[in-house]
Amino acid sequence: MMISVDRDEEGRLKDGKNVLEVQNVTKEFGSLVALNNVSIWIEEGKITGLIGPNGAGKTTLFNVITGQFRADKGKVFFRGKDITKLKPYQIARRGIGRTWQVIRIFPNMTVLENLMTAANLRERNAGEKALELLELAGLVAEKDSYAGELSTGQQKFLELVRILMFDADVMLLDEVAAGINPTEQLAALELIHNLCDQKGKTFFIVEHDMDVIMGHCDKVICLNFGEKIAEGTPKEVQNNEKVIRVYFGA
Amino acid sequence: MKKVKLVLVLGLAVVLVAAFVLPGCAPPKEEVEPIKIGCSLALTGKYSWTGERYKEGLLVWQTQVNERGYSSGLEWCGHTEPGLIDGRPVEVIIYDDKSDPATGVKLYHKLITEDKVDLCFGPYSSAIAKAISTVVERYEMPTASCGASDPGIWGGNNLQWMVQGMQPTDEYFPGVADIAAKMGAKTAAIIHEDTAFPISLMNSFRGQLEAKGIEVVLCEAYPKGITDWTPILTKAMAAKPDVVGIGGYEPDSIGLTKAAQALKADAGIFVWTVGAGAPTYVEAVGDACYAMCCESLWEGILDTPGNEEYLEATYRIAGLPPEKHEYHTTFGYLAGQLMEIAVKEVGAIDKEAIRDTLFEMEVETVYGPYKVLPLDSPDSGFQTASKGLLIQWQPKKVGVEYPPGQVIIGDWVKEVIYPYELATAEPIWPHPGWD
Amino acid sequence: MELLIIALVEGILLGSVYGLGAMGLSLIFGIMRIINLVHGEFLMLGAFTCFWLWFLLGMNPIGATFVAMLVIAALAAFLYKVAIFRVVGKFPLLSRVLTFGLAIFLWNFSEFAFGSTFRSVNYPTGSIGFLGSYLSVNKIICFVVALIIAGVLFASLKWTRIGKALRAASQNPRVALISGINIHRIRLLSYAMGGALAGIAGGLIAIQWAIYPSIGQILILKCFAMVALGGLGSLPGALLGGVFLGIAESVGTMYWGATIAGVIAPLTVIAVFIFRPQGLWGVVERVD
Amino acid sequence: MNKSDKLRLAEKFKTDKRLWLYAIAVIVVALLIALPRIVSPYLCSVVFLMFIYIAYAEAWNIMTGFTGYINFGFSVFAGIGGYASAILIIDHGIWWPVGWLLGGVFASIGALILGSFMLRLRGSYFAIGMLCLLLAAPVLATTEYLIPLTHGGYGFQFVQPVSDLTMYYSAFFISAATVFVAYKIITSSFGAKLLAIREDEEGAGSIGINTTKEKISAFAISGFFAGLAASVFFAFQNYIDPSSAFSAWYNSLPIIMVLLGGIGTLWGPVVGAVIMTFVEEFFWSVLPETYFMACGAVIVLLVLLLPGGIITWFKSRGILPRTRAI
Repeated sequence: MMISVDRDEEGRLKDGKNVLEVQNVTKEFGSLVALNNVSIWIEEGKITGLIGPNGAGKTTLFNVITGQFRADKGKVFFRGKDITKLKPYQIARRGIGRTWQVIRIFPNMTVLENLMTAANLRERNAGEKALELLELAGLVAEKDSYAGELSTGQQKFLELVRILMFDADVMLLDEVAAGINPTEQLAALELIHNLCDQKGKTFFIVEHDMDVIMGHCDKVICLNFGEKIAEGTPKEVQNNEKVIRVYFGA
Repeated sequence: MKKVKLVLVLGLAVVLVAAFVLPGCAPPKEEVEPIKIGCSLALTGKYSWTGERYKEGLLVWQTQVNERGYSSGLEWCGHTEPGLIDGRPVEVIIYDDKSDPATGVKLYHKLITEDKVDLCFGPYSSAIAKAISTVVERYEMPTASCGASDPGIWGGNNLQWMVQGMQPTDEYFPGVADIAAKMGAKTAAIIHEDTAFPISLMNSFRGQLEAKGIEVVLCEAYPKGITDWTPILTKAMAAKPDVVGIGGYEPDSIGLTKAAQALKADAGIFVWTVGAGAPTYVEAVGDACYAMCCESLWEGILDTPGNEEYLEATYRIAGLPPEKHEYHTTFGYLAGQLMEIAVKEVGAIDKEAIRDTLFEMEVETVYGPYKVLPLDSPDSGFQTASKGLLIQWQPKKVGVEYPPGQVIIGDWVKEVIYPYELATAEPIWPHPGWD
Repeated sequence: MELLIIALVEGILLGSVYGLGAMGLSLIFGIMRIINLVHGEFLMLGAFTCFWLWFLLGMNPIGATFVAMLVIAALAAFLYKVAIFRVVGKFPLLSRVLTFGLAIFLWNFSEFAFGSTFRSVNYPTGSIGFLGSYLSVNKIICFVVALIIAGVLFASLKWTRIGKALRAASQNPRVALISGINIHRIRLLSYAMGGALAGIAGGLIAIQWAIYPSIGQILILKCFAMVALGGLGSLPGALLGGVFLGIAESVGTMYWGATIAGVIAPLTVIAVFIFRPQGLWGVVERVD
Repeated sequence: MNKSDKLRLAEKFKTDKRLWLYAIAVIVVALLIALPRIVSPYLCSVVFLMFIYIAYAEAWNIMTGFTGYINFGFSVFAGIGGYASAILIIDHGIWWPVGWLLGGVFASIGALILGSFMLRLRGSYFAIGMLCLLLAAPVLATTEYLIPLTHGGYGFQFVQPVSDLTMYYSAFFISAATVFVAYKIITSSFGAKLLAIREDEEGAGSIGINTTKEKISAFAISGFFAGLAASVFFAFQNYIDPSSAFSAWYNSLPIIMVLLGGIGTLWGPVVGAVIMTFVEEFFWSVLPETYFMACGAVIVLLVLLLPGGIITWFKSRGILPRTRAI
């Protein structure tokens, strides 16, 4: 499945058809090497999972991709264009949205206002679009509540649909299923699948819950101490020796 | 919904019409009501110390007039029954403008339109007087301004309603240039605060010095709110001036004197403005006040009509002992007296006539002579008669009987050294050193 | 050249007293993360306490300065207990406006109680010759007092238990809380200590310059400049910032004039903030 | 209008509380327009200052309330506006409405320039930096380079060719315009973006908000209205010098008002300005010697008892709707 005609020897799509490519990125904080020569590629319309123990550099990788941190070495390409040196808002406007490990909605604003923050200024019917998205997230009834008053799950949904507000194509989700109840978890995953299948959105998710990763991702990448140790289908990764060693200490 | 809007618009119309039709009902006037004279003073904020003195003077004047019908030295004005004229007492309405020009403007609106004062006194400090001059002009209110010395307020503005009672800044350092030239001084240094009054003061001082052939080797401004004066004085003293002129306010004179003492600054004469004439100055710097000169606009020892009586009255009414007297108090008293003379001359509260009198009269008050430029002059209202004095703190001489108006703080006596005909002592030149 | 050396020495003498006041502000900021706008009034009240003790009781001004320290420390502790603690750690504007209101109150209370007259402690001690000019012995005494106080403060912060707790709280309030330090006591203590430093600096100011109720408004802005130069929350930084400001004012006045010297401080602060936000000597830490 | 119409109207008023609000608003506006004919010029000048305060407070709120950047240097922009308009109108003979407008424009440009480097600072750094700017401004105005323009510390006395009535209506119009613009901002996605910056600047960047651009725009808008209101204010004062242009008191006043009314709300600054105007008037006439002190005490009590401001308190009690616009 991985090998086909228009792929190079490492298995990545040729001719810049990968929607997102990270090439040989290194990021250091003083003496700590958070990312060491990491290269990954994300295919359009797929769900890619990112796993690894705590401190493996998952969030740092997200931060490098979305411009919060600037890579010390290496480059990030989005649809074949170099976005390494862009500012976070420029990257977001190109179509990469993200959520955070700690929910970062705006608690003292209403749900609707939260969505409006992400609206394009020139967009005429931003309000209608926001309502549509709220419907998608099942939050229409809460549109005038302060976001800080929502349940954790609702806040996660809000954060997710907020990215859709500016039509992001690639969504980087940091622990989307953490801290919410199983029902909400299912709903969230269903939403992700729907977006993926129907609207062709690309997802890149950090997740600790192996069931989520194994059951829903098309491809999984495993990081450890800032290095990529495995990559492939969930099954391949699951059976990878290095991954097993990292996770089970064997 | 359209009808709702219609109703609202109609409502608006009704309210508007009602508002315009309803006349501002004025209460019926009582027959014997006091003559109201209004002013705003800096009772809080940065000029509050002087504002308080001005207020004292006004209150002393008011009390005297209400008690016996005339104030010290103005018996010749007649009307010796209590009250200003027609047995009507004076009520001075004083508001606090927080040393803020905008508040001053607001308050003069209030005084004129709401309290319906008959006449006005000027505020303290040139900045606020500049701001309110437009208001009194617009409402055509005769105003005696005795707290603003900046000539710029009158110069070229052809004011029609406000007169200057006190000396303009040109009169602030009288005779320094003259004395210095006599003593053979060659150079002078000027340090001043960068605000309206010190700037205009120092400009005229500079002119006086240059006219006498004394070279100004350094003229330096310092911003408001400076705390340490040693550097600026070190710089000034490095130019080795014979005359050191310093323009600023009260705290500056203390700080600069202390700095001069610390540096053992050596010059022929030190001249200060505003602060150094005050009793508190001597208390704060002690013996360092020796031979320090300061401008003075009025002294208790002057031979003006009613001066002695005025000193007694201030002691009785405001509790200010004669030996601690301060000319800022006399500002207020002067304002009162000018109005008193004008009103009694006219014999009625006729604003235009009072204004004409204020601009035309040529009189002697407790404060000294008074005359302003006439209405048709471009600088109308500008004071021309009143002259300034120069004082110097000198050691108290043993066995000398000082007149009651002489200010004596501890071992230090405030002596007038200029003009020569009024001098009570010879100037000390050069500065005797700091030991 | 001689003029430059004189200016430098004058600047250091001046800056030490400035720095003492700024250290209090920095201490309070470091531990409570509030901008203590009432600090200027602490300085002013310290100055007046010193003045009244000298004027009414004939006390030695240097001794009176230490009494002023205690008085202002007590006042600060009182204010903390009554009001300040309620806004610590809240939206920063609240503490700003609260301390601003307190400052207006104290300032106008002093104006009401003492009158707006300018005063000064008359404590002449002569001058000593220095490079053809003179230095005031008074200033040298004040400098020595400031150094002793700063020394005692630094030593106690370094070696005593409570000092260590203070430093810990300053570096990271949350961690300090976890490690069992009573953060409220620490805050109370730091606020009182800030007041004490302001009180003593105020006393030294009363000896050197003229004082009046609104002087606090001028002094606090200078304190800001110093604290900013030294890095927010850093005590040695505040002292050095004070010395830097003193030198800048004194050298600037001699070479470019007092007006230019007046803008050196604020513009330096802005430049420092933009290019070196941790201050010139500051401890590297994020402050939000 | 027939009977049933009236009935419906009555019902409408009963059910729709907002209609009452509109009715009250209309009456208040009508009263304010008619005021110069009803009351003494003094009261008018108080109300005039109230309009200026409203504009100041709302302008400050646009900057600080919406974006969370605490602007302690508000007077800098007011001063620039005041100076620019006075110099243009008096020294260069520009027609006064244009002069006032240019006062606003200059203040706005000043805000743009200062903002573009000051807004790199965050939190307390920004606050102290702005305070230092305020400290530097009056001194800069008296340096020899600027004296030909500003007339230096000597001050600048002028009479603008404007009647009190014109000034009153201009101030009314300006305050109304400021509130209207604030309303437009807060109900637009631009406003939402500003609030997002206040809530979480980094998070705002990650959803495509160009935070630098948005906050500098807010700064410039705030500066424009500050300068515009200041132009009229200094026309009223007839005099400008560095210490009154960059006054510390008029710098603090908007802050107190906004905090009193409710920071980050639309009507908070208006409510705060109205209340402060009359509190000031009241204390001033009742306690002439100590009213400044009383003002200080009131501020302290407000922070301790009503930390969110009046509007926020009403909102939390459910008396006012929670939507941003009210």
